[in-house]
Amino acid sequence: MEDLKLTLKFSSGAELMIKDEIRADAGTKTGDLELTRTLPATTDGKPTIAKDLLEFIRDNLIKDRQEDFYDKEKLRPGILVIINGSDWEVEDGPEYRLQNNDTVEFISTLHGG
Amino acid sequence: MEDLKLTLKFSSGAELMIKDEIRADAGTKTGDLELTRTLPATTDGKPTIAKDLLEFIRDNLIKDRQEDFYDKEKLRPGILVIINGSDWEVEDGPEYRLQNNDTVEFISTLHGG
Amino acid sequence: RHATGNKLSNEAIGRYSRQLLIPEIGMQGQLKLRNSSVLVVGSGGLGSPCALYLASMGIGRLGLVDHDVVDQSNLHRQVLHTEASCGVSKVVSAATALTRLSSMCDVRAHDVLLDSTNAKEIMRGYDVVVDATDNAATRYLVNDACVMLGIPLVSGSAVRLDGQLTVYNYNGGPCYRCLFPTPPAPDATANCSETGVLGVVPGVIGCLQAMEVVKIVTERKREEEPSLLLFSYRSQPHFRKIKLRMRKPTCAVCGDSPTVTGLVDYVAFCGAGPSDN
Amino acid sequence: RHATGNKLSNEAIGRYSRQLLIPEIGMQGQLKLRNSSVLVVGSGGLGSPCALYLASMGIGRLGLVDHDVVDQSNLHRQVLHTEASCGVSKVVSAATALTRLSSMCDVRAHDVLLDSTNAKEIMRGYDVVVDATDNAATRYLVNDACVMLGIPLVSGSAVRLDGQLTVYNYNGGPCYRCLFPTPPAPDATANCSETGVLGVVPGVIGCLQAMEVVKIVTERKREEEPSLLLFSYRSQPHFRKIKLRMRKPTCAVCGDSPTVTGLVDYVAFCGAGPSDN
Ligand SMILES: [Zn+2]
Ligand SMILES: [Zn+2]
Repeated sequence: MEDLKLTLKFSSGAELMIKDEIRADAGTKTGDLELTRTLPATTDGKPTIAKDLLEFIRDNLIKDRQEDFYDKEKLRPGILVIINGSDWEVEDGPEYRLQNNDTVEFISTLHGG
Repeated sequence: MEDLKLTLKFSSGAELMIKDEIRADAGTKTGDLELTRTLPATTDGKPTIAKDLLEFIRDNLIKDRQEDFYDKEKLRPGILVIINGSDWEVEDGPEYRLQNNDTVEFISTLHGG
Repeated sequence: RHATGNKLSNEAIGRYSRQLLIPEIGMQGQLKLRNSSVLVVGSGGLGSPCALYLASMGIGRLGLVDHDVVDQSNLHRQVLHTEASCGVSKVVSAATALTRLSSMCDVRAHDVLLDSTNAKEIMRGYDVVVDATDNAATRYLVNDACVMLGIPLVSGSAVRLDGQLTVYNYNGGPCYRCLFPTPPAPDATANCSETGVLGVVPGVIGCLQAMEVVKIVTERKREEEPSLLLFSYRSQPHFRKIKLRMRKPTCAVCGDSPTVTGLVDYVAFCGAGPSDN
Repeated sequence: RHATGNKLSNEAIGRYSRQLLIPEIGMQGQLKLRNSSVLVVGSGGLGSPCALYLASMGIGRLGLVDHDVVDQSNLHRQVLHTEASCGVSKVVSAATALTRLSSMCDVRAHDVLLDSTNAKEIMRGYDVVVDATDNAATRYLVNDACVMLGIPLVSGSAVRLDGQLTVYNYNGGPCYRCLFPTPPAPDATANCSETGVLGVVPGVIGCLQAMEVVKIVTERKREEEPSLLLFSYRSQPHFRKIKLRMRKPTCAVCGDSPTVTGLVDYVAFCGAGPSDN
């Protein structure tokens, strides 16, 4: 099976969770962050799902307190996951089977006004 | 060659140019109008271009004073043509060679405020 | 002048004539606006434009809730207020401005901190509630009260250069807790005083909140699926619409077997309250 | 208080503190806003919110042009005015309201009908011009004068439930005449008095015009390609961005060999003028 090429976006404040050097590489020290990453099509012998991507992001992209981002099946509160323009719960949430060229976005809910 | 299936949209007031019965059929007596029409892939032995579509619309969809819509290579002033999300002049304007599944929109420029 | 019923006064016909001309609004729509009551929680960056346009377009009764006073550092975004109203209660300042614009709007000012002891009493009876607040604790409070009272909630937010807009608890769609069952860590909730906001960002979102209210009141909103509008000064395009989940049967407040059936202590729940902003 | 130069007063630092906190604005951006002058042509449905937010965010000098007086039927969308200002000049009413909000903004009111005899004189020296007018003749006039004076033009419009927004004459992009070389037939130009407008529609567009001004003044706009933003209460999604052509070398006014080199009679050109609305 082929690898999965994924576009990852972080915005509305979610970009602040990402390591400074990765943000610097992307040329956006301030502002929305867009990255491309490749994941294997299978993880532990099963098709790669959204949950596997969250673990990949936690282990490779998150700046500090990685376990706060995703641990024990729990995503950090206040983060919305959007897969190809839809709330991931419209798809299968953490169980969503990732496809090549998917776009997965992470946005922070905003409280100010 | 196959026929061209086109999506035609009329909004911001441009929908008011279209025959009442066509608007009634589309279920939108008020509001944006979306139609699907099929044109032959070639016109007079040549590939069908945007200009041919304008003539088709003039002859089949426009309510009255059809020649005001498009005549002698002139489109009615104040109408903007948008092909697949871009101003048609970004594409080749009246010479644009239509493709199957293209979306062509007509919007009226607004002057009020 | 604060009439109800099925007829507009001649004065109202003159005043709203430009809206009466629109087929999608017309006399029926204008009467629906006039016979509606809307509560705007927060008279700040979002509440200013939202309340202005709700009053101007002809909403019959407009409630305002805020416990704060106007500060000079508010004026870059809270355009309902004035330099002269610095130090004055925000709802008093706002009510004065709104009444100057339209004496046809019955404005009711609640100069209190909305909390679990008074929220239902204040909110009960309104047709629509607008969340124009600035902290997570009040957002959960307003959401839960709207679910319990069966009122649709037009929720907007704005921080830095970004804004968000959703209608909750409406037409089978989610409530705020369906999307965010767990409150964020207190240190993660950026607000405008700490991280700043460009004045016009809540301006855009507040206007769109007023538009959502019109869509709900005139029943046009019924045709739409639940969605979240994302806005950013920084992104191209500036606006994006995200499709949202429907109501979650497992939601603690709007679900099939709710575990939250009364208002709780939201400051404790969120670990931070409105006054920590 | 209408300072210029490369330093903000302590009062301004307090007032704009929430914008100074944003990296994309910060002290440099706030100084650029303070050192800028913007002319808003039209103090109606678009000009009201646009001027409000330009003044609140800290634009240093704000010019207003309008020859009309406030009418009761304006108040559903022209939220800068009040019932008490009915019958009063719109620019006087607007300047009063803006100064109440911010005495730091130097507001200059031009209570005249902009025409080919006075347009260049009034517009010269401004860094950005906002088209918040309501008729085709004035739109061509303002466009041509902006091209001749080399000023970017932030153009908004709103009718019924629809709005449009474009920046013309900027960064290699088109001018209004590049897109619309020929004026529409007079009977085809719907305006707000004839066909109506929902109050909040120009509210949304006017706010976005103010945002485009900020993007131009802070130079962020340089990175963007020419585009047209379409907004409609009726459509889903409500906003769409259309990619526009670049400047047309054959354009009669901004082209390589312009045929229109001075302001002309726009009422004759369009077959209808501002007073026919
Ligand atoms: Zn719920
Ligand atoms: Zn041009």
